[in-house]
Amino acid sequence: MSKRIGVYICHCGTNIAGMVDVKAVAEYAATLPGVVLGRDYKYMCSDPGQEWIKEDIKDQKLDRVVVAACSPLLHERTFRTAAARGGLNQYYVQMVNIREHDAWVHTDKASATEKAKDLIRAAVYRVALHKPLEKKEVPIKPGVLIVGAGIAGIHAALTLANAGKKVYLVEREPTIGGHMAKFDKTFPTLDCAACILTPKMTSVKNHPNITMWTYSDVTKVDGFVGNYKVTVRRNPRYVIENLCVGCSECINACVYKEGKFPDEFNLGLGKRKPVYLPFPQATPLVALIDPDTCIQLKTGKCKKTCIEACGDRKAIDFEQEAEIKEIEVGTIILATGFKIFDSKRIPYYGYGTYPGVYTALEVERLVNASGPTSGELVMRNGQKPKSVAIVHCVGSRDENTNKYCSRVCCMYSLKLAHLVKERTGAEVYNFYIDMRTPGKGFEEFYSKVAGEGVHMIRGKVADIYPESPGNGSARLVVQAEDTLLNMIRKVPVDMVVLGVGLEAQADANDVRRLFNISCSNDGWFLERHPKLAPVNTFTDGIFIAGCCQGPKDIPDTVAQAGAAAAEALALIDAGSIELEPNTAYIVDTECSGCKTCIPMCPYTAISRNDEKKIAVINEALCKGCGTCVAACPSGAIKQNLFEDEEIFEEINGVLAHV
Amino acid sequence: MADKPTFRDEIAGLLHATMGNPLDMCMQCGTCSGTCPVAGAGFMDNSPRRIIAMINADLKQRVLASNTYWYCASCYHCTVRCPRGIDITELMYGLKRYAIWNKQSKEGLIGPVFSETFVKMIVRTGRSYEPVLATSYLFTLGVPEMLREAQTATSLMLKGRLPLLPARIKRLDNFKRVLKRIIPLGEPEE
Amino acid sequence: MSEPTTTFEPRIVAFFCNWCTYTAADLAGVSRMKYAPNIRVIRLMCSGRLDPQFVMTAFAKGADGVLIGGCHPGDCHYVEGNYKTLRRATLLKRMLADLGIVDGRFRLEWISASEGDKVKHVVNDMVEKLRALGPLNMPGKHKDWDKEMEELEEQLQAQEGEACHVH
Amino acid sequence: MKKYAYFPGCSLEKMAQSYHNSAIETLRRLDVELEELEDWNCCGATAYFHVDELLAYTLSARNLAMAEKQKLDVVAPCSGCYKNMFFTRAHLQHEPALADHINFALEADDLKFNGTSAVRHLIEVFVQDIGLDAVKAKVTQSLKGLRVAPYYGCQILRPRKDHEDVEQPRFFEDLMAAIGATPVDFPLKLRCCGGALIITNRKAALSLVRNLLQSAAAAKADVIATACPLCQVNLECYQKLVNQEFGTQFNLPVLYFTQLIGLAFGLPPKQLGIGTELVSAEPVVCHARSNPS
Amino acid sequence: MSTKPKIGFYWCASCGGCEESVVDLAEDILMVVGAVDIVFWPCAMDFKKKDVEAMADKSIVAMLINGAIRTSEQEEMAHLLRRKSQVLIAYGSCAHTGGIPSLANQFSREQIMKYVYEDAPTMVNDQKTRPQTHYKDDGRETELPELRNTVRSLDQVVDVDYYIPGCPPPPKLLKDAVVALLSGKLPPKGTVLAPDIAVCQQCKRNDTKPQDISLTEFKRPHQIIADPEKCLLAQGLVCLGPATRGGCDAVCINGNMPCTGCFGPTSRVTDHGAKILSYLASTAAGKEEKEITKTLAGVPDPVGTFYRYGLAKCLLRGKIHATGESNTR
Repeated sequence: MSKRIGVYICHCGTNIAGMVDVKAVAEYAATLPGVVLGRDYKYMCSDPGQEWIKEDIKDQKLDRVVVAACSPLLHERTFRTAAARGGLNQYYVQMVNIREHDAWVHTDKASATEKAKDLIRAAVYRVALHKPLEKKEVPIKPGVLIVGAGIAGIHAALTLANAGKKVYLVEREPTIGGHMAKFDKTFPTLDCAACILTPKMTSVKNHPNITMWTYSDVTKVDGFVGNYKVTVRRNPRYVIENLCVGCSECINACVYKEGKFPDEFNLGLGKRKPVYLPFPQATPLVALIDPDTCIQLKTGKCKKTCIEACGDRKAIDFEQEAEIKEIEVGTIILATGFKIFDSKRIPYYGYGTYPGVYTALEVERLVNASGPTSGELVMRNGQKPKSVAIVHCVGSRDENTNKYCSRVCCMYSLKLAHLVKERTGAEVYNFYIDMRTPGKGFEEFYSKVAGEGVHMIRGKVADIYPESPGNGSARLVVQAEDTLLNMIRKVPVDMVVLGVGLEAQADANDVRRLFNISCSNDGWFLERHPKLAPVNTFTDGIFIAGCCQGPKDIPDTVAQAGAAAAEALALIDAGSIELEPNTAYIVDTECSGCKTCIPMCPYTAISRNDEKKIAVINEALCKGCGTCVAACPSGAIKQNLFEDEEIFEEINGVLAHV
Repeated sequence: MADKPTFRDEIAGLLHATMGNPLDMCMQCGTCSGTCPVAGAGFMDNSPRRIIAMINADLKQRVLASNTYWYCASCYHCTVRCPRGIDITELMYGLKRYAIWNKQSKEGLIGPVFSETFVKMIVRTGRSYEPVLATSYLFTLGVPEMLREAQTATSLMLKGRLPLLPARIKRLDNFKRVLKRIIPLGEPEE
Repeated sequence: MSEPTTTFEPRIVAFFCNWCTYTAADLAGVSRMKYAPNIRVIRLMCSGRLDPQFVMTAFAKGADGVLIGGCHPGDCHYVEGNYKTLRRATLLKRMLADLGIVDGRFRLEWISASEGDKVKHVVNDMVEKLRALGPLNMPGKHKDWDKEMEELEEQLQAQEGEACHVH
Repeated sequence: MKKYAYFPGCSLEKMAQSYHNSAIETLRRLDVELEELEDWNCCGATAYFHVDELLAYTLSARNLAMAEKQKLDVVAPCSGCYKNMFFTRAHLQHEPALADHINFALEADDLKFNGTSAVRHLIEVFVQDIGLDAVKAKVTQSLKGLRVAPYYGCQILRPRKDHEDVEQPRFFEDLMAAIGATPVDFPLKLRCCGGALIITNRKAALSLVRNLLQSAAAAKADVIATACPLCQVNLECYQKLVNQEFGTQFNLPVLYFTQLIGLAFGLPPKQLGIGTELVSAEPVVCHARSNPS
Repeated sequence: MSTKPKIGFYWCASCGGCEESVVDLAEDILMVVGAVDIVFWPCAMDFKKKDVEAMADKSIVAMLINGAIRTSEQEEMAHLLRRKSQVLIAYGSCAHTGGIPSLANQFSREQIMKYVYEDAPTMVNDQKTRPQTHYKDDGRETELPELRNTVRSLDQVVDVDYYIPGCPPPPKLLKDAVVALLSGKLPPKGTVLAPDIAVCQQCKRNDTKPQDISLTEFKRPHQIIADPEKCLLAQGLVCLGPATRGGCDAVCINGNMPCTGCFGPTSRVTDHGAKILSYLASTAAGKEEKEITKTLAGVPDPVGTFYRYGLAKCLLRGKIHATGESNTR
């Protein structure tokens, strides 16, 4: 049946008309098959322009519309709505980009006009085949799941909760707080981490809209944007959470009189008992029992003095078992953080071999008032260091470990330099490759620390070895080329601090698969767009915040957490999300069930129906890339708006006059 | 890009072993120098890092005039530790080769002489023979050193650890023909 | 075929992915970069949608060159569509060469949304190379190939004619 | 009985004959036969590469080609030879054009390189091919209590060959432990002995040797074990010079790991070439005798 | 004179397998012969061109032509038979899509002539004599057909009503076609008389194909002993089943050989080879050009593999020869 197509050419003031002979183009367009009118107008996107389309659809019985103007990325929606207001299905509209792709980039009016004609011809051929389509609407469930309760997770949770949204905050450690809770002071302002973090932790605990599950793992995620079904396993802590008040009686009463086992929170620098509280401000302030070290749990033969001590509270329950929770949420924020680089991977830095070598995080604990030494900087041998070397870029900017810069090490190394000097008055040497202080107040902080007499040596540390082998001296020689003095420096020090870089969590890849998002080669979660969608992922409704996306400092992390929360809010308050209909679909009677398409889909939207022995596409998961369409060997998969025939016709169109 | 190859291109492209050695990736961190036992002991007039910097700055003459590459013991420690994946040891080979070919080594170094003596010997016999090698450096030693060297030599001799006659391979003629096919010009002299 | 190649204006059909290369082309426009007018862009959501049939059609219908533009490896908006494109393009290049469509007529480029200038350079460069290669003109070639059938067809029509007269 | 093509290398002819003998003898006990490469030539050492890389490759390629003729993997006791042959093979396999060029030359000695023979270092043969248990089984005179500083040197491990750990290897320690000795913690075990610098830059080389001796002495080692003739010569023959140069009193025997294994196997020291050292190895020998097992 | 519908068979550039397949009808052929008058079948019975010319136009109800069109004579016969028949059926891959003969479109006629009559190792021809279209000696004169520059499918020469695919077509398809013909229940013109769904649907091994195939190596049938139960593609063999029209009951795969695509594409696919390429490359592993190239090296001859039965129907129709070589190939 013959079509009634209307073609509209926009002058865009002189933007287009200046380089394209719009009149000629309009006249030409009118001669094309199925075209009943070709018009040109100053500004098609203006109200009169849109009105015109609307009227023509009614009066001229147009059943297809082609608008040649600017980029569809700019005004496609505008003209679709215009057509819709005229009573036409909005997908009967095709836009032609004769501004960005033509008028603006060419200098010869004749050929620019030719090009416009070609492009319009293609659009006319194409639009004739267009089918009426409807946008899919998916409702958004109001609940939000936040995975990881470091500063990122905490901030996002509070933002959402304060906006009145229901939040499930899941943390695998026994306490929330993450790495930040381990830090002493924070650069560049030197305010103490605990002082700014613990209040937030408490309000998370007390917030009516937040369900906080610590010592728990997400084990299963089903569904799609707006409708995620999530399974969470709450691991047994053998202490009943709502009965325990964190009084520590059980801990004092434990048959172990002294702490005997390396205490995780202090990175093994201190000792704990089988029953313990991670740290004084732990949230929730609930003891837990470590099944690997508790006599009762290991052998069942213990006096169970803890139970006596707990008395009527009856908070201790050796029978406790893992609890499975199932929740439904509309959006998810991943804030799973990072792990520090394992210094043992650089043997010649002697970590684990020489007791005088520490990681930066260990030193954070050592200088921390609530740390194993109550904030006194003493080494494993009980002495205060008189000289300390701080090694930058440990496990960063190195082909042999991690190629990237970890962003925070220079700053925290300067911070530690300051703290060490402040606490011990020791000589401090910072060995750096490049001093990277890009941030508000960072460079100032650098000068401040330099001003305190910290030695800055520009050179990557090449070797660390005992000063005089054999004779038991604990002193270490730090060897590097001072690239500014250009001489080899061999600096003897009591203590070496390794400025370890940040790495993606060891299980980042499992988490990635669990939530069906993607990772960069280094294991950092991949944002949808590095600039324009930094907290979105390729999976709608799943957002990322903090170091799981890449190394960053606290201010950036908090900012990102806020952004992620806002993105989630936007979806929730919209109540529903519209999905472009450009999804792929399968014609059952044409599918041979060859399964070629299944691995094509990055969103696992395609699966196999085993009775029918054919492939099926879950439209809600399909993002409309069309990769499966191109792959389908028998042409059984098609894509709305990008049907093979439509594209073939477009090709014909641009070449027709050859 | 430049039509005339830079010194860096020349060096990086000189050996099969270092094709595409990423010298331009160097970030001047000094790991190589810090690792190098010889530089560490203060024998090199320019640290390996500086050599790379000079190469990247196209300071050909200053590079060739330096003793650094002749003092490389080829222990490859810098190579395995370089954070930018530069094969520094092979780079040093490249420089040695370049210097020999262009006869541009620093005065009074034993390295070049030794290398050539060594090679000539191999070409002549197919095997190496310590006493001949000695000639390449003995004369450079001071009298006391010369004596010590003599002592070491004699004691080795007494222990039967110094060969009295140079070893030769059996199919020496074939061997020489083989070598000639690699460098047809210039008879390896008898 | 006989026209001097100096005046020859190659015709390039381009398939750009919506998220990177098409946007880059928009950027080139917004920043008023100038490049050769020989290219006609067809928008796909992802370079992974590119069915090699499109390329064959373009050539068969008279394109002198075909350009594919996608996101850089690792940056694909659809995670890894561009890897699939790379796989198909790699094999397609080889097959086209075997069919006498020389390298340079078919080209795959990774152009991110920020690389407007790259669009410009690639297009200009490709136009130059195609000018050197001369026209492909498949439709013309196919016509030439079928000339050999005309003689016979004319004969037959003649006979038809007579046949009609007889009856 | 396992068989290898054996490339002694120039120094084992005389300077390091003891390494040669002890290798042959100990391996025989482990029924491994070393079939000397007929008419092998010098591997080019370090000097060769920078004079002419192609010639250097040709030298090693010739040896490899001969090994291929014997249809055997080739084993080199010298780390330098090992490294040269290993990488010659690697480069030639990786660059067919280069291989063709070299093969054109080898025709003149009707040889052809195909890359079929793998290149092994003598110590790999003990540690990987034979295996520690097999070695342990042959021990008759445990070196119990003998403190050995296992000296890896450079070119066994560097540059990276396969994916082995180039920063903290353990196999030498394990091998020494297998014959009952006590491997000491020897921080400089991977550091350089100066190599050919002993000739071209005597001062530098001696200072490196000094560091090594110091480190070993500090670790209270009775003996340094080496797996390379050049290392052995530098550490041992020049020990006296080190003492003269730096006024030190080192008197630290330096033996080839094969000699120590030989002692543990109860072989007569003479057979292992012990007695040709400039620093007497007598203490080690006595120690070995002192505790029969 | 019988009133049974008249039917004819003719072969052009083909191997004869199609003719065989007619005989493969076995006893069913009696049904056919009983139902129709075979008025033209040079391969089986003695007919001459003039017999056909003598017939009235459109007097043959159905004409089945197999073989590609390679020579002027075949072209002429095609036109003649078209004129004489009501329904013209392209029978078998060669007539349908050009078949193996059309692989010749990779070479110019000159290249072929030169090879066959001069360079071929088995050729002794010092005078470099070439076949002539006219031959004359004392009074006697002969006309020989001319070899065309291009090999064509039947429908590239004359108007075709239906297609029966396959190399050769399975008897079942022929039988169904004849039945349809006799009962007058014919689908729309231009239809390929076989199911419009790919081979995998009929393949017994369908279930054994893993869902996420990513091949790092393509093997060729002689390189492995294929597991007779398992999907051949999963075993690294280039099996074109997914991209090829079904109707063959996957005979080759049941014979433990991969599908080579003789039925041509489904109706939804314009260029069989390009589609095969797309599907095959999609199953290849690798993210860098190097490894991808390495993987795909297992397909040594893309054109020969993807257009084995249909280079004539490739959108490019054959190899384009560099300007300089005569472009009338």
